[in-house]
This record gives sequence, structure tokens and C-alpha cells, in this order.
Amino acid sequence: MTLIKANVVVQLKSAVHDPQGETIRHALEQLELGQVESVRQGKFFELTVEASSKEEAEKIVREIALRVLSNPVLEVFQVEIES
Amino acid sequence: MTLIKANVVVQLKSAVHDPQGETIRHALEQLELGQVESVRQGKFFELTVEASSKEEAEKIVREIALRVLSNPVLEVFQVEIES
Amino acid sequence: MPRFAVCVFPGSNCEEDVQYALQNVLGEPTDLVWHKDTSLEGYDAAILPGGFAHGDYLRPGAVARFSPIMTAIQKMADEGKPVIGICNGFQMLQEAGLLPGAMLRNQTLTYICRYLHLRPEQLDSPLTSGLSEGELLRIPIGHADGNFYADDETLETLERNDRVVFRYVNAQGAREDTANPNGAANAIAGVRNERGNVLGLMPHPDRCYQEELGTADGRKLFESLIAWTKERT
Amino acid sequence: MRLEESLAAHNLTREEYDAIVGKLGREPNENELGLFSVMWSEHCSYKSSRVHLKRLPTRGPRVLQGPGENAGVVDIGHGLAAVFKVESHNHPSFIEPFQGAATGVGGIIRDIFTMGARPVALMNSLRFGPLTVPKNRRLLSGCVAGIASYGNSMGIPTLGGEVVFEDCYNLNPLVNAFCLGLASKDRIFLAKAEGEGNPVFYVGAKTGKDGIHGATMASAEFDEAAEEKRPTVQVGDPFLEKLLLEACLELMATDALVAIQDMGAAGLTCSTAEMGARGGLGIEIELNRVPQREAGMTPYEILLSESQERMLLVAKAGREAEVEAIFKKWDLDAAAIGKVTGDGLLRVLAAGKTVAEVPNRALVDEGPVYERPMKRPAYLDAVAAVELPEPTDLEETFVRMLASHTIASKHWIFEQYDHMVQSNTIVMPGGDAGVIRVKGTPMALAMCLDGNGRYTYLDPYLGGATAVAEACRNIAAVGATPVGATNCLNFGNPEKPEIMWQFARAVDGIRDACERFDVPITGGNVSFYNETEGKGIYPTPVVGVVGILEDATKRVRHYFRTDGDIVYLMGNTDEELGASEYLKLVHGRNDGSPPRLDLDTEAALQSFTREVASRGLMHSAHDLSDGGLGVAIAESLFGPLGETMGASIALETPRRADGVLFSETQSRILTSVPSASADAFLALAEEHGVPVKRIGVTGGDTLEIRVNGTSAISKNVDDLREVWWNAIEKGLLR
Ligand SMILES: Nc1ncnc2c1ncn2[C@@H]1O[C@H](COP(=O)(O)OP(=O)(O)O)[C@@H](O)[C@H]1O
Ligand SMILES: [Mg+2]
Repeated sequence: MTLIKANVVVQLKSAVHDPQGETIRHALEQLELGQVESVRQGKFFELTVEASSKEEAEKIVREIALRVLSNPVLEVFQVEIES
Repeated sequence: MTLIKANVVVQLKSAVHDPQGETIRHALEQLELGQVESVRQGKFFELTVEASSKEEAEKIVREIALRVLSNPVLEVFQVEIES
Repeated sequence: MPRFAVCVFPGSNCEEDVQYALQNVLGEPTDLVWHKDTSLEGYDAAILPGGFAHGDYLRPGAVARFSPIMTAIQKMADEGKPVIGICNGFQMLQEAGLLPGAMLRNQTLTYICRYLHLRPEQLDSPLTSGLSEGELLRIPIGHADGNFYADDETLETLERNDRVVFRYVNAQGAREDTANPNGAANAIAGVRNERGNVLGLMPHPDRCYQEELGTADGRKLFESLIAWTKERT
Repeated sequence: MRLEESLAAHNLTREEYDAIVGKLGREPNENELGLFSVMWSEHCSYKSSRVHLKRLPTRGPRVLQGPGENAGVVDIGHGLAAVFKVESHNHPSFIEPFQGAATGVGGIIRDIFTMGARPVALMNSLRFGPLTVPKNRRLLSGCVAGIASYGNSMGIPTLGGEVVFEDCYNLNPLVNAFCLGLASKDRIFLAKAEGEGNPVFYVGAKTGKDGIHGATMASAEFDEAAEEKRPTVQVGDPFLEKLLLEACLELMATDALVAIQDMGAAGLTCSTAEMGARGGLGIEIELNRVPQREAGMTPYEILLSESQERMLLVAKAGREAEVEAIFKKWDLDAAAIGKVTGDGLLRVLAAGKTVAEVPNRALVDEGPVYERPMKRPAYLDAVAAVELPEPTDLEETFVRMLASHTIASKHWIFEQYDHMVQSNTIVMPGGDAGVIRVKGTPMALAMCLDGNGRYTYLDPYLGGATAVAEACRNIAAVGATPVGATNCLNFGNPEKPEIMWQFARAVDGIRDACERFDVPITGGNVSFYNETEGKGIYPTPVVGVVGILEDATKRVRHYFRTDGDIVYLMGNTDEELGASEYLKLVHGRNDGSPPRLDLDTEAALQSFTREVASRGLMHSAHDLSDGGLGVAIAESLFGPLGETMGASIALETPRRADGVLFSETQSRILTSVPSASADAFLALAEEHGVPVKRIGVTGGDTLEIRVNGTSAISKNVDDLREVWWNAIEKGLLR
């Protein structure tokens, strides 16, 4: 068993309006740091799991992302296992 | 000028306490979905900016990440420009 | 005599307000039940109260839905007994899949604690059976994530099947953007399940059950719940 | 490191170091130097303020616990006690507004439940530079969101506070947080170790490298090197604190607990040393047993960490299992880290080896005490009375006053705070004082926070006294009797004689007013060094007063409620525009003399108001403060649920119209009285020797104000409310 790091990005589905992203975009407009077309905010999780292989780690992390870290009504997620 | 997508991940500095991540880890422990050593929670932003090159886009996004999306007192960030 | 259960999760903070309204003000036996308990045997209705279960870390209600008590809640729902979620309790019922939709951050991005106007849309629900046609409620909200979201198809089903129980309206009882405090889709403040016995609402009847607290409109909702439960036990 | 460098890093002077050597009879090691550095810091030892604070009245028949413990305790009858205190979190909030303000709230809440009380109310006093500066907009939004996140999550209603905008707070915002709890009168817990051999437990969050040197940071002026002090920012965990609160209260309901103390500034060091010193005992702890968040922390770091949400407690020997079981129920660890000893020493072991050994008393009671030099500041000589031009358009000026951020509605702020949870709030924020009923009794508690930096800057004595008078007046306006006070004294660098003079004078003002109104000070906090790059704040004493209403149903609200009521002004009006909000806003200056204060006049007004309230003779009462009569009239038109009511007012003055409208003469309250009660009201006024003047009637949907028979203001009430209601939001959106 080794410790394996994984990153999970959880984002709102594209059809879902994102009040936080929208507010940030609006704020950026005022600041004139550059022309920003859109901002979408999501969540990022860095997990360290114990597993015997990258494959096993990915399986565990996917399950966690699906059941706990994201809400399927609103969100989609991506998993990346660090090498 | 073209539209360029960029991702920004903002995370707490490693020495900074992350109660949210800790609480999630604790909850996962109870669920027994796998052996999770640690969870750190961060933020994820997907930006679409108008720029003439990837380099310019990166410059704009870095500035935004530094000045708006993160708080340098507590957080660090990473920028990735999509190709 | 019916018995009411108010489930307490770590981080809940409105359980005593609900208990006080039901028991001290309206005289109905009401117990606090710890989230690690596995049974709600002997209870005729259950309420999931407001607060910040597990700090609302991750998402409101996301961790609470895994608590052992939620299995018992599911069972009560299946048996057709009233299960009411107030605020954080509503969010838990959504996370558990007992009620549709999910909550986004309020449009303002801030927590909002304020009295507003609420229009009951259905008078045959556990919380509204005692209200009269056309009656508006003055009731407070207190939440940061009450921006009801469901996809278009779900929204349509909810509307078509009379499952929207409460809506945010203005003082005249009309829908208006400025009367919608959090940006909720279709100004939805409360919904029920298909069977009608599981109901969630963001506003807090447990904060306005006596005139001196602002209004006593919340008391009407609890009285409805009591009558509804008595009729069915 | 050379000694000088080490001392500089520890903010200790050479003399202080020599005193330490004297007490130990040897040179301190690095850990011990760290212990002394935090315990002898200004923040923990009150070394500059102590000699002055001694002058405050702290005793009274109701006082169960005065200053010196985690919070003050006042007997409120019915077998209950109110436990309350106010504390500053200014520096951390400037560095990181959200977390700084949040952890400030977390800290004051711990101070309250440490004493065995369930927290039932919060308030906060905030000061920022003007919102025209973007940084200040971020500070305001961040601090408010932080306060909200912590208090809301804990399920404690935030009942009120104050927010003031002034240039002097530009680089030095003030964030003072107040908490009040209720306890059974005979179940108050103290931080006093007892019983040799009793186990010492550590409960709550794990220790990390957070905020090391936070206490010394709050004891030094800011400079550009503040950047380097940044890792001291901490992230609050209100969820953990909520668990800690419930677990501690559950433990307190047993009799297994001997003493308990939260770990605030200076963390483990301060809590152990204070518990030991108060009991005249020693405490021995083993650092290896302290739950740690990161590997490889040094003893120095563990001792000085200011990680939040931690408590230290002493239990009865033999009852360990009970303690552990209760914390386990709440998913918390309780670690036995040491024991009470008889030798009076704080002995710190790491893996069995002694790494520090210092008498508790030396750390806690024998710190330096300074009588710092004082000097009356020269700027006070320049105070001039000047001819002010009268505004050409009084109505426009009036509307501008309502839009001043200091005067405008604070709903954008207090609506972010849960102010209804616990379902006891019977006067919501927006009134003169917040009021909660006490379930199980007929009574209610009123509370408010007040302070005026401008007054204090121009006359520190008067500023201190006026803060107390205004706070007590706010309590009287809801019908309650003040029973206790707390204060947070926000000042500049005490090593400057002018600052020290301001401080001493303000304390004298507070003392005299408290004595006159019979309100003991049961605790508080001093925040010095509110200076950045040599620029300091106005001296800003903030006073919190708690009052009792024996009959909760008699509470009075501040807004007009019924058509056709008579509007009376209680108290005389002089033309006192010095230091006023009007002077600043309209004429851009802060000078002149603040309004006079006669303590006897004030006391008579307050007892008259209370009696009118208890007889149910008035429909509303609103105290006059910032912006004077004009603003008080306007605020009386706006109810908390959006209801409005007009009024028709006629004022007379031999002098200027702006004077009568905006003078900030003290000791005045505006009231509306049903005409059937008018005779009884006037008779009572006579009896109390309080001058009252009929100035108008309520009703309609406009505000009409005539001055000397000429119409000065004629405005639709909803339009006025719109201006007043939205000003802060507009300021933030700019
Ligand atoms: N920081 C704050 N938090 C909560 N409530 C606040 C805050 N600041 C102001 N308020 C509320 O807004 C109202 C107006 O404040 P203020 O003008 O300072 O009152 P007063 O002049 O009567 O002392 C009060 O009810 C006060 O409690
Ligand atoms: Mg005011």
C-alpha cells in the first residue's frame, strides 16, 4: 500500500447559472485587468489515499467524488491521479 | 484577438489550517469508501479571456489570480492555459 | 396524541426553536433525536431543523445526509408520515434525494436574515392545511444558500404537479424579481415530494411563532402540521 | 542570535530581560524567553494601561465577577447570571478581514462559554476609512462576511453594534466583538486550578504553527515589515467551536470539572500559566501529548501557537473517563497532557525532558507595570470656534445627512448576521439597543455598543463619558435599566505621551459616568498600537452596556407606530455643532468642542424614560446621537419590516435652522405618545424635572419639518427611506 495523491475538480454543469463566477466577472470588469469574457467557479480537492495501485486509487477517488464531493443535480467532476 | 481559456487553482498554503478539508476527511472516514489520509479543499476558476497570444493571456490571468482570486496572505495559486 | 421528532445534527442550531414552538407554545410532545440514532419508531412526524450541520462545509446538507438517522427519515417518508425540512433541513432532504433540486449560493453571495412575504401555493400540504385561500405570510429567512435550482424539466414537473408549496412574493402577493431574495428559480421557497408528505422550505416558521418575535405567522404552519399529523394517526 | 536581536524579536526591553533573569535567578532559555515575551506583551499584561484601569468602578451588588476572569458576570435575578465581554481583533482583521474578524468572534464566544454560560447574543463595533477607497470596501465586506460566518454558524444571534466611517481608520480599521451568555448563577466556572494531582486536559483543535507571536503582533505598531508577519493569519473553524461549546456545556453540567480556560492570545502558555497562577499552584505539561497538526513542531512553536478553537481544563482525578466520553460523543479528542502540581511552577516537558520551568506568578502577576509619561496633545490648543456658512438648501443637506454612511441604515450589514436564531429577539438590529427575552422568565435583556472617536479626539474625557452616557441612554430608550458594562479601549501607541494622556482622560470620563449611572465595568480589553507608519486612529473607547427589563412585554421600539400620536422631544437642545457628523459631512471638518454632558441631566432623562416605558405611556422612543434631531426624526419614520409613517414637525430656534436640526446636544430622546397618555406623560416629566417639548404629530406619508414657521423639509417618506436604506450598498458598488 502506498499513499497516492489525487486532484478532484468539481464544476457546475454548464447549464447552471453560477452566481459567484458572475460576480467575479463583474468585479473584474471594473478593475480593467484585461478583457474577461466569463468566469466559472468550482471546487478543488486534493486527496491523499492509501491504495495498492494508481488504478485502485482512481477507483476510490471516483467513488468519493461521485458520492460525496459533488452533487449530481448541479455538478460534474474530473479526477486526476498524480504520478 | 482570440478567446483563450485558462484554469486557476487556488489553494491554502500548506501551513495554513484547512478546517473544511479536515471535516470532509473526517466524514469520509466514517463512510469507509477507502483509506483517505488527507483532504485539502481549494477553489477552481475557469476563465475565458481575450488576448492576442497565450503569453498575453497568461499574464492577464496571473494578475487576476494574484489580485482578485487569491489572498496572498493565506493562499497560493496555479495557472494553466488551455491550448 | 402524536409525537414529534426534531433531529439534531452536529452543527444544527434551530432544533430548540422548533421544539419550543411545538412543545412549549403549542403543547405537543416533541423530542430531540441525535443524528447517530437509527430509529424514529414511535414518532408520527419528523422535522430536520436549520443550522449549519457539519459547518455546511463542502455543501449544506452534504455530509449530514450520511448520518444514521437519515435511514429512519427515509423510512418515515416511505410510510407517508410528514417529514419537514426547514432551511438546512431542506438542504439535507435535497442532498438525500428526498426532495428535488439543489441550492446554489444566494444571488447576493451573502447570508440574508430578513422578514419577507411568502405565498402558499397549495393548501393541502402538512404545513398549509390550516391556511385560508389567498393568505400571505410574513416570515423570516436566514440562509446563504437558498437559491433553488432544478433543471427545466424538473421545474416543469414541479409546477405541473402542484409540488411548489411556497413562493417568495411582494407585499401584494405578486411575483417580482426584487421580492425574490436569493434568485431562486420560479421564486420557489418550498417544495414537496410526489406523495406530498415530505416538504422542505427555506423560511423559518420557528422564528415567528409569537407576535413579539415579529409575527406569529409561523405558528399557523406548526398548527397545520399538528392537525395534519393528528388526522393521520 | 545576539541577545539584543533576540530581545527585539521578542519585543522585550533590556530592563524587562533583566527582571526575568532576576525572577529566575538565571538566564532564560529560548522557550522561556518566548513565554515571557507573550505573557509580558502589552496585549496580555496590560503593562501600560493597568495603572489607569484600576480607577474604573468594578463593584456593585449585582457583580458576581469583575475584571480578571475571562468575562464579567452580573446577577440578573431569577437565579441567572449574564456573562459578557467585548474584545478587539483589529490587527488580524486588517491583515485578513474575513478570517481576522471571524476568529475575533470565535475568541470572544470562547471567553463566554468558558465561564459556563450559553452564548445568547453577539454584537460588533466596526470602524473603517471611507468607502470611496477600494481597500475599505474590501475591508468592510470581508469583516462583515467573516463575522457572519462565525456567529451564524454558531447559532448565536447578532443583535446590534455600530459602524463608523472616518479617514483615521484608513490603515487601522477597528473590529471589536461582544458576546453575552446566560448561566445559572451558582454554576459559574473559573479558570483557577485546584487540587494537586488533578489531570489537565487539552480539548479541541490540533495545534499548528498558527499565529505564533500573534500577541506580540498586537502589541507593536504596523510598518511595512508587517508583510513578514503575515503567516500569523489563522483560519477559523466555527463548526469545531460549536462542537466544543456543546461538549463543554455538557461537561459543566456534571461535577467532574474543576477549572477551564480557553486558549486565546498566547495559546497554551497563557492558559496554563493563568490557571496555575490563579490557583496559586503549579502545572506540569508534556508537549508530546499535545495534539499536533503538523509534524516536527518545536516546543517553542507548540507553546506559542495561537491555533483557534482550543480549551484547557482541569478535571477531578478519577473522573477522566467521564470527560473523555463527553468529548467523544461530540467527535472531539480530549488529551490528558499534564497535571496540577503544588510547586507553583509551569513545568513544560518534551519527551520527558524539561524544556521550560518558570513560576506561574512571574508570568502572570509579576509582569512589568508602567506609568508611562503623559502630555496634553498640542492639537487641542488649535481647537477654534468658527463661523460656519448656513446651507442654502436645508432639505438637500438633510437628505445628504441620511445618506452619510455613518448615519445610513446598516441593514446591508446586519442582515448578513443571523439576528433571530434562538427565537428570543424582541428588538431587532436597527433600534437603539438589541433586546432578547429570557425564556422561562418574564424578563428581557437589552444591550448596545457605543463610542465616538471624534468626540474623544477633541476631548478625551468627554468622549469617554459620552460613550457611557449614550450607551446607557440607548438602554433606557428600550425601557431597560443598565446593570453592567464592558469596554474596549482602542488607542494608538502608548509610548507616546500624548496617546497616554488621551487614554488616561478617557478612562476618567468612563469612570465618572459609570459611577453616576451606577454601572460597574465588569471587564474589557485594551488595544494599543493602532497606528500604521506613525499615523494613528482617533482614540476610540467603545462601551458595551447590558440592561434588564423586568417585563419583556414593556420593551419600547424606536419607530412611530400609530397615526396621530404626539411627538415629544425630551431634553433641551443647544446649538452644539462642534465635532458633529454635520460639521464633518457638510463642512468637511472635525474641530470645535464636542457637545457638553451633564451627568445629572442625563440620569434624570434616563430614569424618566424608563418610567414612561414601564407605564406603557409611549409608542416609541429613539435616542439622539449622530446627526442630532433631524436624523432621529427621520429614523423614527422607518420600521424594521419596511413599514413607514410620516410626521409633521414644527421646530423653533432663536438661532440657526441647521443648528436645531443637526446639533448633537446630549441627553435627548425623541418619543411618540398617544394623545390619551399625553397628560400622564407630561405630569411624569414634571416630576422628574425633565424638560419636554411637543414638536409635532405622526401620520401621513410625508415628512414635514417647519423651522420658525417656515417650511424647511417636505419629503415623501418612502423617498427618504430609499436614500437612507440604500446608501451603504451604493457606496460599496461604486
Ligand atoms: N456592526 C453592526 N452589527 C449589527 N448591527 C449594527 C451594526 N452597526 C450598526 N448596527 C445597528 O444599526 C442601528 C443603528 O446604529 P447606530 O446608528 O450606531 O445606533 P445608535 O446611534 O442608536 O447607537 C443599531 O440598531 C445598531 O445596532
Ligand atoms: Mg443612530
